[in-house]
Amino acid sequence: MSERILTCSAALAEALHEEMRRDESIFILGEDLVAHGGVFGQFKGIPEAFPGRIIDSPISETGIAGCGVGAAMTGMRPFIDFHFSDFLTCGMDELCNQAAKIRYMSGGQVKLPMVVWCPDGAGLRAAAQHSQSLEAWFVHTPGLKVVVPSEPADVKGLIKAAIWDDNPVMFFQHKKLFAKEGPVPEEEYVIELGRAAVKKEGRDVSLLCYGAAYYLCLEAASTLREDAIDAEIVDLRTLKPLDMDTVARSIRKTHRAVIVHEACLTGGFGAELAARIQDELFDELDAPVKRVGAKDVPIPFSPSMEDFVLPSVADVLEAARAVTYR
Amino acid sequence: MSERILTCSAALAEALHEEMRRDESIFILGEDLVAHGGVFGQFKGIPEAFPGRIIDSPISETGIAGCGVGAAMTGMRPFIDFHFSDFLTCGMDELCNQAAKIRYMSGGQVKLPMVVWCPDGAGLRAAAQHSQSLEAWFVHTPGLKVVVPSEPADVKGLIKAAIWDDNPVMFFQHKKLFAKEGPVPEEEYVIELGRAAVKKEGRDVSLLCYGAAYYLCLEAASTLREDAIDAEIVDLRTLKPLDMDTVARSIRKTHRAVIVHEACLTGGFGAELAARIQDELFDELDAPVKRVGAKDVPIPFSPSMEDFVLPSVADVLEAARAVTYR
Amino acid sequence: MSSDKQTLLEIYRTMVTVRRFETMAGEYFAAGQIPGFIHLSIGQEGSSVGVCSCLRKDDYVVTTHRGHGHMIAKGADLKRMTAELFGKKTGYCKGKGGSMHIADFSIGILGANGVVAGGLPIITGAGLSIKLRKTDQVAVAFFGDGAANRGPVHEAMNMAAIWKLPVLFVCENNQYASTTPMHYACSAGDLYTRAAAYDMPGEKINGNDVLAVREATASAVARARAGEGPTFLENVTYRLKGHYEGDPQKYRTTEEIEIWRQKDPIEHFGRMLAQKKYLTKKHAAQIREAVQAELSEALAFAQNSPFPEPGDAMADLYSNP
Amino acid sequence: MSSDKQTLLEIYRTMVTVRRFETMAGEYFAAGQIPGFIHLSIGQEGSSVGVCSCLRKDDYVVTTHRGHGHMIAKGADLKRMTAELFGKKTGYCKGKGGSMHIADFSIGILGANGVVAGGLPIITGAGLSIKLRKTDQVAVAFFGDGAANRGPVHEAMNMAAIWKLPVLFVCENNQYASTTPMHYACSAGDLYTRAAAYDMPGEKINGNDVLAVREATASAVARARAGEGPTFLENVTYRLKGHYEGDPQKYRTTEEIEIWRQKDPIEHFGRMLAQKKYLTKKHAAQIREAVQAELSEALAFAQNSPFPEPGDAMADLYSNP
Ligand SMILES: Cc1ncc(C[n+]2csc(CCOP(=O)(O)OP(=O)(O)O)c2C)c(N)n1
Ligand SMILES: Cc1ncc(C[n+]2csc(CCOP(=O)(O)OP(=O)(O)O)c2C)c(N)n1
Ligand SMILES: [Mg+2]
Ligand SMILES: [Mg+2]
Repeated sequence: MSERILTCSAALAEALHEEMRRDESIFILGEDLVAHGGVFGQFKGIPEAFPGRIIDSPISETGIAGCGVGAAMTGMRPFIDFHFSDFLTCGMDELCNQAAKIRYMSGGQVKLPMVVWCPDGAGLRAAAQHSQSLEAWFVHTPGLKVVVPSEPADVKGLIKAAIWDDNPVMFFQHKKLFAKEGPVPEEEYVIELGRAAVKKEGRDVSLLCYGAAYYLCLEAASTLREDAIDAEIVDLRTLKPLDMDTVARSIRKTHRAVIVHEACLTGGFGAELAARIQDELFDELDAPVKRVGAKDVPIPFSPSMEDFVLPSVADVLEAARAVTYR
Repeated sequence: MSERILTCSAALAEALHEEMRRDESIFILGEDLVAHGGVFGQFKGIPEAFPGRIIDSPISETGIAGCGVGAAMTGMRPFIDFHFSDFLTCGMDELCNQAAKIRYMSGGQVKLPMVVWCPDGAGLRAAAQHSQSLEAWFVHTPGLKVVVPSEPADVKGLIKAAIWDDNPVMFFQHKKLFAKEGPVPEEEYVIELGRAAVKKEGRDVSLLCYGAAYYLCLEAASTLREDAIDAEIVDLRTLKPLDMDTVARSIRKTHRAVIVHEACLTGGFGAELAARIQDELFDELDAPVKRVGAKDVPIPFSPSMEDFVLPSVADVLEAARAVTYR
Repeated sequence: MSSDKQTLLEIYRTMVTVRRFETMAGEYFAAGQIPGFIHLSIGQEGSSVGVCSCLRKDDYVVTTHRGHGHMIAKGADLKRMTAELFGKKTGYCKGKGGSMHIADFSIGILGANGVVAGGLPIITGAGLSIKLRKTDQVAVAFFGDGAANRGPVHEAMNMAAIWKLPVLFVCENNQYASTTPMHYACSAGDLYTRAAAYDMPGEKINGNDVLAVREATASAVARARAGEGPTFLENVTYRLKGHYEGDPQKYRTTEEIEIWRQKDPIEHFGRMLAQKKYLTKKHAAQIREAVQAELSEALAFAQNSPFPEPGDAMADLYSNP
Repeated sequence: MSSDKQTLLEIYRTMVTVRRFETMAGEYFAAGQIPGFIHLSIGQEGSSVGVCSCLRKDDYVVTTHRGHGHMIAKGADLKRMTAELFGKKTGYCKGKGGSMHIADFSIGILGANGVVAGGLPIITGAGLSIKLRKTDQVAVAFFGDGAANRGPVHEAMNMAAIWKLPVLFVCENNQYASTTPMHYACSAGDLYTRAAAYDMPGEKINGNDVLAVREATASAVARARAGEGPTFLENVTYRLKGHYEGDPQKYRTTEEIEIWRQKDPIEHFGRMLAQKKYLTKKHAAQIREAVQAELSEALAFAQNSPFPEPGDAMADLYSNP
């Protein structure tokens, strides 16, 4: 396959261009999208190419989320832009009590093909209300799917799967990764939801990660090599459905696991994954499953404190060493 | 200490009577409280004893939660009644972006003494939007405390601690337990937040539970005795802060743990607890930590399906046997 | 909008059907055959039937926890409704939803809702969908006087207004939200005036006069289909039963209930039909009997239907897993 | 409410302070010394200063992401404000909050808010608290034209209205919510009319006329203190800078900005004071210099202050753990 280098933003925009051209029922709804092509430039060219199909909303997250539900149930494929994932708090009822449950409550009468697209994550000195990683809430909500890509190629392939999925999909992209570049195939492709990717093979420890944490693991893995620790990196990509097979295969090989995410540690997705691993692979483990995540405080504003709170490469190294030297 | 038998409702009402008499700054705000003393009779006698201090609100969960925040920051001790915990979705911003973060974001300038009181849980054939157990969301939100009592005496002691705590406390009471009876001391007492209770001593397996799941464990423990399995029951009571010491002490004795809660399994509090146990007590464990929770679907209406989805005594038995026969 | 004899008799019959259905539901709830809790709309048939009499099958409706009347008036199948209330596998939702979550997407009912006002942002989304798909459907939200105080109602109304969506916001002001009098929770005394904030027409209607409701709805529907945007209708009515079956109702007097019983929408309409000589006593009795027969059939269907298998609970969550 | 020379000059000076503070913040943001992002209120000083000139120290205020002006007008310390913007340990929030979360509870500022309209339910709670504690404080919420479209605003207004709480809802209609023109998101064209839904007085005011704002605020405050309930004020104004520093502003023309520049609230008020012979050119220059000196001091304080230790991040979450 031939490839070129794209940013995560460009990968998203390209996927949207391709699919919106393909299907009239896809439209984008959110705040402040048209004038600047989205706050992160993620919808570049879409307002010009698809006038009327990218719609500016008033500041009404509840209404926006609900509109997605209503449109999805009546023949459209809404793509809901949530501006900042922190404001999911304003649409929780529509997402968790309505979108997630309506199909089930109706006995399967209806489909809800709906993407809830959320820029998330910290590191921009944006403080506590503009920096969260909230994916764990939605993993704990039956009826939703949850996707958190890291590399541009994943963004493109996974957003297509999300758009074509007939269920509500929470799709989180880290704000600091929008400008991240990476190779993206020229050809058409879709990455099925529920498939993790082994992005680096290794024998000594499995680094299980998603989203921005992937890059921490990448850096950690190269340092670990100097310690003669051969780390395998599994980028989970989708948290629900979860590709437990790939995780298990990796752990059966390495017998050691470190889970890394940016969300705060307590009650984060790492808890679920660690709980499953120790249950399903108890006899395979040579060491406890370690978790690396943000410290359990809101994200502070001042750079030194923010950096301290967020998980670092050093944290990953420490965890990996702890489980491998054991 | 002398005791009498009270229901969970009566224990709550009694605590409120005592503390509202003690302190003028405590008031109750929520929907439909005055006419019937609360939907579950939980505020019996309060409207008469404290006129003007139990306030009926319009149907405005967002506003109610926000009022709690504003009142807590300006010298009051609001007790917010959330009607059904399912509607926490309508106050998520006020709870998770405001109440949980304001003190921290302000550099510790202010206290937020606020109880968010939520009837939760299933079993009443009330279907998907009136049956949830959502405590895990709040455990994953730094800045909140989370309490889930089981027995009437715990309700009384813990609600007092929650009322006097200077932080926002999420307090969940299971709807099916309101009529549950149990001994409650006559004397004044408070149960500190962050103290689990070993409610039954045992040597073979630790059943770690909270809320309604405590009663499942109680029943399971007596059946297990017939199998010559001596189960210890640890009622966690507060999930944040978590009494990891008591948990660890139990596991160092039994070397086996089963976590039981009513919330759906994936991403539930059991995930966090299992992850911590396997990490902190890896060498103590003779078997994987097992989790018992509801199946990962919304709560269905029809009785046979609801019962199937909810965790049962049989599930606890199966898990306990799995870890002890290992 | 025709108002010929046959149409009016049809409307009457539907009102009687709603009333009888609710009465039956109350009885079987009391007898312990309907699990959970139910909220009956007895007394509010003028609103539910009046509004739905103006709608097409392909128009959308979101309803509420008090939604049986809207369902029936929109053309729902009584058998599947009854079966759902009973928690049976043959019910609309295969027993997964119950009274508070009945839906029939084949006739445009996007669902009852256990969350007060939960349907309103959804109906705006349905309206937006109509506009994007360029059909001439309309989307109707029923909600209560209590629901009107929730923020999502306002977001939904504002969005429908600025995009001129074909939406009807039908507020059924039945004087109470559970135990809370409408006048306690709304200082303006009227709810329809809330529409003005969004430059949306708002009208207050005697919700117990089915023809008044029908007339107001018809013009709102016409405006909507013509692309002229949303309308707010406040149908003033009264629930003659408790908030839920079993409600101790300490918040109101029997005298008050009696006053409203005198304004019963079905009796009112029946008298009018009799005056017009459209309806004789005998014919009215025949209608009641026919309805009763239909309901008996529905009841038998529900009672004879199997409960779901426990394991059925695992189906119907995801369209594709 | 006095309007003597000294009071008016005080008001003028405060407006100049806000303007200069914002200008300085913009410069140091551009120079990379202020982390994150900031939203300046240049052009809106008539509203912030006019409103706060009527408040006591013990009155409450919630402000927004565009809150520097409200803070300063309410009497905040410039040093601690500047230090907070710079992320310093000596800042109001010890560097934990930054521009979007500055608070000073000692002067009743319950906080800026990164969530649009996040402060409104909170201010109603503060109003309820005042009523329960039986003091004569008032509680004031500032919010934007964009914020007015969020549901929580309506819940907060309705609750304040039915309980007759001493609250002022001050909507600063600066014509835009980020890239979105007010007229796109509000079909009625006015926002103050939204108050009528709750039987709350609402008034539209030239927000660039500080005395008009002051007058309207004074009567609203008097009503509030007298127990007569909340008031809605729509202060029509304009933000002369981008939504945030760095905003490409494709959504408006430079001509439009120029028109509003002509209506600059500070120049407008300065001319009025000059006409009254309260302010000479020389005095105005003195004021600017004095303000500048104060700001230089604040700046030096901020720049010379230490950053927090990384580990300070772990403090201040719980009052008692
Ligand atoms: C968001 C939410 N809050 C509270 C409730 C509990 N509740 C159910 S019905 C009801 C009263 C609704 O009143 P109204 O909207 O007037 O409808 P009515 O019952 O009168 O038809 C309440 C408070 C709920 N279901 N959802
Ligand atoms: C709930 C929420 N939605 C969206 C945003 C992003 N946002 C920040 S400021 C803003 C515009 C606010 O407009 P307005 O209320 O008019 O205030 P102004 O910026 O004009 O002062 C938006 C959309 C946010 N911070 N919070
Ligand atoms: Mg009502
Ligand atoms: Mg604005």
